[in-house]
Amino acid sequence: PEKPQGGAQARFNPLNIQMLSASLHEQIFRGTRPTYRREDVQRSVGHLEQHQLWGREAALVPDVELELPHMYGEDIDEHFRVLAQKQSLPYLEAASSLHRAALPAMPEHWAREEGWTRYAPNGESSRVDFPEENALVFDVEVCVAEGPCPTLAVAVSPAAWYSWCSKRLLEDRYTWSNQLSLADLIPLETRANSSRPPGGRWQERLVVGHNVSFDRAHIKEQYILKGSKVRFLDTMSLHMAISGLTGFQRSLWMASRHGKRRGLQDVKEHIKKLGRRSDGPVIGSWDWVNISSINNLADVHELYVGGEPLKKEAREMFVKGNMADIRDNFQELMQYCALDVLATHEVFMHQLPLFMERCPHPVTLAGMLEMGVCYLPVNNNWERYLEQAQDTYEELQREMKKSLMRLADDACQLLENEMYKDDPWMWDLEWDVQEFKQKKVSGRKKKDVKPEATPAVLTRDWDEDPGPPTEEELNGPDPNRDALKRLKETASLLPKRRQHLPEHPSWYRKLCVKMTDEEAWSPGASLISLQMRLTPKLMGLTWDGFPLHYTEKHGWGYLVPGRRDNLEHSREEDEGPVCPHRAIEKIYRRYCEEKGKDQPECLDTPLTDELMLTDSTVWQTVEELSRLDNEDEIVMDRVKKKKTLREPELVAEESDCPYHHGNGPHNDVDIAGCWFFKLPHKDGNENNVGSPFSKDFLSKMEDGTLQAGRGGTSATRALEINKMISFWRNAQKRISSQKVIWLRKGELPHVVSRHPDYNEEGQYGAILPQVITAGTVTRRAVEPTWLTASNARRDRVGSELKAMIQAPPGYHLVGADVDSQELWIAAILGEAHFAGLHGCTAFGWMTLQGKKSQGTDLHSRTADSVGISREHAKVFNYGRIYGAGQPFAERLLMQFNHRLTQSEAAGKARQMYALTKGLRRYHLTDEGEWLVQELGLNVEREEDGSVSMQEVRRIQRAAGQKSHRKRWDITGQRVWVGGTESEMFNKLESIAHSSRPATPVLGCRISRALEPAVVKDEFITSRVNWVVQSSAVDYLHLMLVAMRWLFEEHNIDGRFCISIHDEVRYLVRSEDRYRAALALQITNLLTRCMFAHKLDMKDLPQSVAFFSAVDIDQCMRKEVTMDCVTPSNPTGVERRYGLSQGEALDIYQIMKITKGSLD
Amino acid sequence: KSKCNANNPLSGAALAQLGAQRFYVQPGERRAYGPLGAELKKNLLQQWWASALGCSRERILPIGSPLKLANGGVPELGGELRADLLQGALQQYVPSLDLVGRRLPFGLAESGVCFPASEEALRGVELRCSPVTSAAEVTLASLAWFSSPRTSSQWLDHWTRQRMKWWRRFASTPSDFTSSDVDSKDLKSGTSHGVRILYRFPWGSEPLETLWSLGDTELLRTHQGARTKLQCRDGRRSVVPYVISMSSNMDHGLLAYLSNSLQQVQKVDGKQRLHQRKVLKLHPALAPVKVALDMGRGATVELRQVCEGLLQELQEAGITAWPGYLETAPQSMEQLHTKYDEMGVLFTMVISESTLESGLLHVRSRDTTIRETKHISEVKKFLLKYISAAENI
Amino acid sequence: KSKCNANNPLSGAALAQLGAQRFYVQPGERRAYGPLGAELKKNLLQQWWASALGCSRERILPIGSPLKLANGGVPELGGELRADLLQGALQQYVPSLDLVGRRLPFGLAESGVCFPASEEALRGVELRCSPVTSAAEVTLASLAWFSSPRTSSQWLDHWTRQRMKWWRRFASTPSDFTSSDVDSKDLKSGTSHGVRILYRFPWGSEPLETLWSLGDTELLRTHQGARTKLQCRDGRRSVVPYVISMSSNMDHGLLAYLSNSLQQVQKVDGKQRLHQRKVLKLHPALAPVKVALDMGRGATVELRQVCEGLLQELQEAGITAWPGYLETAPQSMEQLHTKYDEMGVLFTMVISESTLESGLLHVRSRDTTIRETKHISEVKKFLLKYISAAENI
Repeated sequence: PEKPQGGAQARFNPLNIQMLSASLHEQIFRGTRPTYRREDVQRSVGHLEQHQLWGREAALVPDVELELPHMYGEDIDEHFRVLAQKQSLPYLEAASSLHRAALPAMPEHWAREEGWTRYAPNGESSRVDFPEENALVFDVEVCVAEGPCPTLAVAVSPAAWYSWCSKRLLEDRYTWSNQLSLADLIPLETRANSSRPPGGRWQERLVVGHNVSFDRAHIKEQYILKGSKVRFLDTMSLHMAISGLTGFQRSLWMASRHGKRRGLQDVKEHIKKLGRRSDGPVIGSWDWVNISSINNLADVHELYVGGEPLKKEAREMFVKGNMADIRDNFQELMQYCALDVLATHEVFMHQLPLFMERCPHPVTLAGMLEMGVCYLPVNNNWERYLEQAQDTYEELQREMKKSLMRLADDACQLLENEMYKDDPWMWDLEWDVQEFKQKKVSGRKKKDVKPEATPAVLTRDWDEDPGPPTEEELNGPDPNRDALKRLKETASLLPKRRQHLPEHPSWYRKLCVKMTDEEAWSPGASLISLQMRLTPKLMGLTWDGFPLHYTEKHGWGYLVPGRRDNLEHSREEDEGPVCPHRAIEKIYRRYCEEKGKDQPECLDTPLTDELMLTDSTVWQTVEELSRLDNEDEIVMDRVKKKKTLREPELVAEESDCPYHHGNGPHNDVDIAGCWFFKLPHKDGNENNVGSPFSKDFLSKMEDGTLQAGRGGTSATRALEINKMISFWRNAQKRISSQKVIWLRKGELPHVVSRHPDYNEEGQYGAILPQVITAGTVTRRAVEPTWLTASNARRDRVGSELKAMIQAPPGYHLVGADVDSQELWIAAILGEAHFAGLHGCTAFGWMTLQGKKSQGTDLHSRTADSVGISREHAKVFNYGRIYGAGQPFAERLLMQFNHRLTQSEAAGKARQMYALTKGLRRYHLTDEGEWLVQELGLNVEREEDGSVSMQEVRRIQRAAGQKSHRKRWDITGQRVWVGGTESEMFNKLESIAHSSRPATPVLGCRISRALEPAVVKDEFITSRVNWVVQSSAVDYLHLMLVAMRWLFEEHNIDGRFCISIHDEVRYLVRSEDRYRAALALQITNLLTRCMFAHKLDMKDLPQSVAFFSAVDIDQCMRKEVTMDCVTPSNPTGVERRYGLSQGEALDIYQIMKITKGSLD
Repeated sequence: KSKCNANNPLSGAALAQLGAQRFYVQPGERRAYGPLGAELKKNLLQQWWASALGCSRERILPIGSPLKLANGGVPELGGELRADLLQGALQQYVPSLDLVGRRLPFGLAESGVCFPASEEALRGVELRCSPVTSAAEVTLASLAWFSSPRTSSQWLDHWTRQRMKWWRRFASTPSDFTSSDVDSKDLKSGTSHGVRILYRFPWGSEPLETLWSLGDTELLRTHQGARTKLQCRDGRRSVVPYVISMSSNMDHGLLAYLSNSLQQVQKVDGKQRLHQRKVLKLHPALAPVKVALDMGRGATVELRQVCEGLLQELQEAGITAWPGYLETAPQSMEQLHTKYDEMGVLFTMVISESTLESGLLHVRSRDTTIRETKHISEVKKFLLKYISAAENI
Repeated sequence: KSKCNANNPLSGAALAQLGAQRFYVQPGERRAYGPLGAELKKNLLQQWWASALGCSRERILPIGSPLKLANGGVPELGGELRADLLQGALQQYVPSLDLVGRRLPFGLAESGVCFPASEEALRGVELRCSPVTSAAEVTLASLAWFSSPRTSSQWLDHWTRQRMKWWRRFASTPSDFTSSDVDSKDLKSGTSHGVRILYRFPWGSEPLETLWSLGDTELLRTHQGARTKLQCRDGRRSVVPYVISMSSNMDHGLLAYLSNSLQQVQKVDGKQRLHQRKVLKLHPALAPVKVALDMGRGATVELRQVCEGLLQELQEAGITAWPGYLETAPQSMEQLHTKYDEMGVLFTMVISESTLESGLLHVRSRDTTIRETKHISEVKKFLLKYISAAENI
């Protein structure tokens, strides 16, 4: 094939992939020329030809000529080592001072003094502005009932103990401001009323704590935009890196640790939640339990330190008590806090050497330190946003409830003449009513009660104008009032305990608040919600024209009329309500008339929300979905066999519906004249549907499969609203409890307060997201609000969240997403494994060169091969790379199109997997080879000597015939063959199965709890995922270190803001923003080169060298042009918040603006 | 055998017919309200004032300006009838400044009859519902909001949301109330932005309220450009405020709620006859009659005394009650319920012979059609609670 | 050291001046009300309606008729502006008959702006209080009462008594409200009897309300003598009812109460200087502002939060509160009290630094000038009780 024409200087590798420009290559790889072995190239070309990828045109891009800053060391790895060591040196020194220290004795009595008190080892205490030493172990306690203000804190340094008390703890007042200011927080570097350190120099200090990001959020200087050099080390994150557990392991750990009862319950629930069968994978090896623990301080302490368990009872006082309780137990609670500090120190002593050993590359520590100082700038728009989102939410919620209440009211009319008996939905509700009860009127009383006849008016003509009342009538006793008053005395006959809505149907009664509950009372069926079982019935929901019906055993389904075999027999019993099957027939007939014929099948129904691929959160979704798969396909095989055995038995003897096919009929549901079919479930039809309003059915509502037969538009509207408010309902509490600290003018940098856009009336402040820097077993960061926030969506209340992070005047947010980060990492690992060339595997080639326009990118390929849309294909692809197996694909296919049969879906899934992941083949063990020899079998083998499953079975059969009892162990290593991704999976599995799994780039070892020695063959999916995800964390750490270096080296005025997995954001002074953008591009280049270098591929394709765009923006959003229109922000951020569009610049634009210079 | 077609689109004529039949509007009259209509409008205006003065966090002052605008201060009997309430508010801006200490933002509220210019009247004000057509006079409720130019557009958003919320609060199907931006080509000069709140009538959408962002143009014009006397403080600066003007048409609002709350239910009775039940499901706060008192057969004098006693008790508590017992022509319960449902009466209470013995009476709910038994000593409390709680839904 | 000269006769000019200064009327404007005046008028009208609909034992229905009377049913933009509300009521008599089942007596009530003919305007409507003089438009509240001819004169007596009672109910010195029969020579043809309710202003008596006994003349005229359609039952007979028309001038009423409640107290301070303290002792039900909230010195942000929270709580409960804490210009307590007393504010509450600690605040009464200490959690309940109890005095 011809080389693409174009730039004369452009470099290509033997597979015609454009590489870095010569000058960049020279600067980074220092003259190391990549070498290619002929057979590797040939193998690659062969492989690409097999997948129709060889010889495709690829567009040439201009070279980037850039003079990089001076780099350290012999190679790029050394360069990064030097940077990271320089950056973390002072903190490492502080850490080791803590590590070396024998702590001073803990004080016996704590001072009730506002602010900091220092307890010298000689027993003297004195008030200080803040702790003096550069290394601290630190813990903050907050009285939850009194808001987010810190209450007390304890710290210890190698030289002294310290305690801190808040003003609110010491002073009792009726009200406190609910707006926090810096003065309410704990100072670690500055005096009261000052936002600069004494002497003006910020010092490098280290604070150690367990889940230290919580403590950090209460430290004064951390909210100041610029200055502090304090860094944080989190013993929880260190623990995760050393001995962390996966989510599933955590439940198992609890089960084995916390007695049988509670723990096992948790596991069962967990398994149920994941849709696992309880007869699914059996955990064979439990050794890991003893070398790990869940994350709380007490358990972590027990794991690393042991001895007397920590007492955590006092904690309750902070959670449930009020300030008075804390005052009353002051000494005890101080002591408790101090003991936590002590325990944290002990844990840290044990963790530090372990961590350094298991994560040996200095970049890992430096990256984690940087990750620990996230900073999200906000302004008064934050409060506007909260208010508007909540307001919109409440309004929609109210509207939804109103329409449901109305449906309930309307249904009451069926009580008349027992019309409910003929209603296809309402017939089986509880229609019984209570009679109104009153005490018996005794004979004599009756007389008393009856008013004496008033003779004067006995003979009145009611049609006559009586004239005005006389003066006496006006001023004397009013006979009408008297009559009423006498009658009211009969109230004594009322029972003391009043009935709750007698004379109303039972089901309605349950939806109403009791009158006795004065405060909460509200008229009508105000307790109704969408989730209730009667709601679908009130709406008269139908599925393809059949009325919905609920059964305890099978959950939601629908009734299909026409059954005759149970008509007689159910009449006899005559217990409970009888199904009005004639009415059901009638509505189905009407449905058929309206529809005419069957509707054409369309494969691509709209995607359910959670599967829309809009951003990186899809990883999470897919991860959750793929967990539904079993850990290993072998197990899956077993399950499948069982299932296929069961099915034919079921159908044989029972009555079947001749005209409708679906999930059923389930004839154990005996409803006269009707078959019962279950609604399909996304996790497989054996699962019950708990609510037809779950998000999985939204697409079915939209395409009319699921329809409301009553209440007209209000039912549909209720569903629409439910969709709109789902995000805010789940997130509201977390979002509105974000702690914002507003800064006074003097506390802001001059750049901000002297900027022409600075608004005197405005508010400027920050949120410190409480990020656990390594919160998962893959060392990815965890934080519940910002790291999982999705992007703004038109139909989601409050989803404009991210855009509310807004740079103050004079600053910009500069950031970028790493393009296809995890795909590229997976691909380059596969390439290194296969032939050591960029683009040598089909998967790798598609990642680097694939074009949507030519149908050669990964997603288009999958879409074409299975005949689905590209959007759907994306879901499959990500899922697969995450380790999701064929059953996942099958289920997903059926979810996208519920008219697809199981076998059709299975066929498509098989086809897709054969093409991508490939087929399983096996290498024979020595025993196997010996058997083949002995039996003289002629076995079909691949080039690499592997054999197929069929061949393995053949050998087993043959061996079985010869030797009856013996079980032969004939298969050894398993490999994937023939698919576009086979090599990649083989590489990932080989790392996962190696005796010491470690990330290929920074050499971070897997958690002790996942090492093969202790888990044997369990948790394979988790381990395979770990390789890619943990490498992505390495990628992030490398970027953070490189950025810090470039900012310092070139005086770029900015700070780290947040990183969301494959995305980093910096807060940069506006005039430096383009230089910061260039720094980001260089960072990406160096990081990718570091990956290639460590995988022994001393070159990098030009197409991945730079971010496709660096965003320079006033706020945080996915695209700089997004207006973030949502129901709570209907006019968009530009009009409402005055945020104009940002800039998204590629490397060429940045080069043009900066002339390629960082200075 | 019963089918509910809630909110069956209803023709304008049917609405008008029902309105006339049930004493909401007077047949053949131009913008004349019958007793129920007058009460409904009163309730609506009262809610408007409550939202403007009571429930809003903002500083809003009521004003009262003359219907005839002075043409130059000479208090003659002539002068033009006002087309809207904005001019009055702009004129009273200056004397109000002292009251608010020249601090922004604040608002001036007023309601009253206006005579929109015919051009204005034709632009959407026209309703195709015959008896109230071509009204040259309308009752408007208007708020003029003065804020710093800096925050004016935020305030427009705020008020749009608040006003939408207010309209929807009393609706059966809130989504029939919508808002839309006014096309920039339809804006008068000086007006930077406009929003209309519309109601989807059976015959199409009609505006109920307009919000205009007027900048300072109108204010300056009204005061002949005398900037200094108009200035307010905004932080350290002095500014001429920007004006947002909101104007709700209460007559249209009344019709919108009548239309919105009319529910038609098809019902097949035991004898397979099709009935159309019409229910005016007006919000409890708006319903002009909260309860109807009727009388069963029996000792007339005594029953009547009890009825009158109860009526008085309810009316003194501010619960509008309908003295159905005064009606001497015999009517079946079925007929009574049909009538009261169409009038939007929340509850029907029947005092019968047995009430005289036990104090118990039947209370039938408009919304559920269920007949409940209650003790006569408790109905007042129940109704008060019902109405006040319903306002908060 | 203080001396009370209660009800020191006050000149019209002084009244006008005070009215303008304290935001009751707008200076120099024809019949334009400032915020306090608008609120006072609203309260007055509300009391009128409460007495008509809520507290009366009689059957009275509200109506709403157009300002421009149709001249023959042609809905043109022209037409004459109504001089009073009687015509509307007479026109709506017929459609209302159905509603009341043709039973007498009953009444139709309405309030609204009218444009009395100049002849009418000159006869007593003229007030010598300059800023509100020569108003061509007035707000009237009117009741048309239809009764059997047999009982009509009894009803006139009844209503005269009731209306006098109503006017006096809110007065500081009830004896300033008087009634007098209209000279028979002043009666229009068909009118058999007339009564005026007058208020003794500092410059002389002026009518606030007139009651006319109209017989059936006007009713017949309005309906072109179509007797049959006008007939009602009176026992077994059919009769054309007699009409009594009552019409209250709310603008005059407002002035009367302002005048009636203005008290001047002479006070000698410590330095032997003579002060004139003016207090507007408006009835609690009428007072446009029930309570003023002010702020002491101290942590401004927190104090303000408490003030705003309390303001909202009170306003939601329907208690009009004055956000005095918004005023940033420094004022002494003395100055504040002078201002609030002249505004007729019932109570002044001061939230201070010590409120933040203990929840206690000072409540100063307009009438006693005594400063009481109350807990913040109890002020709402206290005020509600105070106002509702005062209505029954």
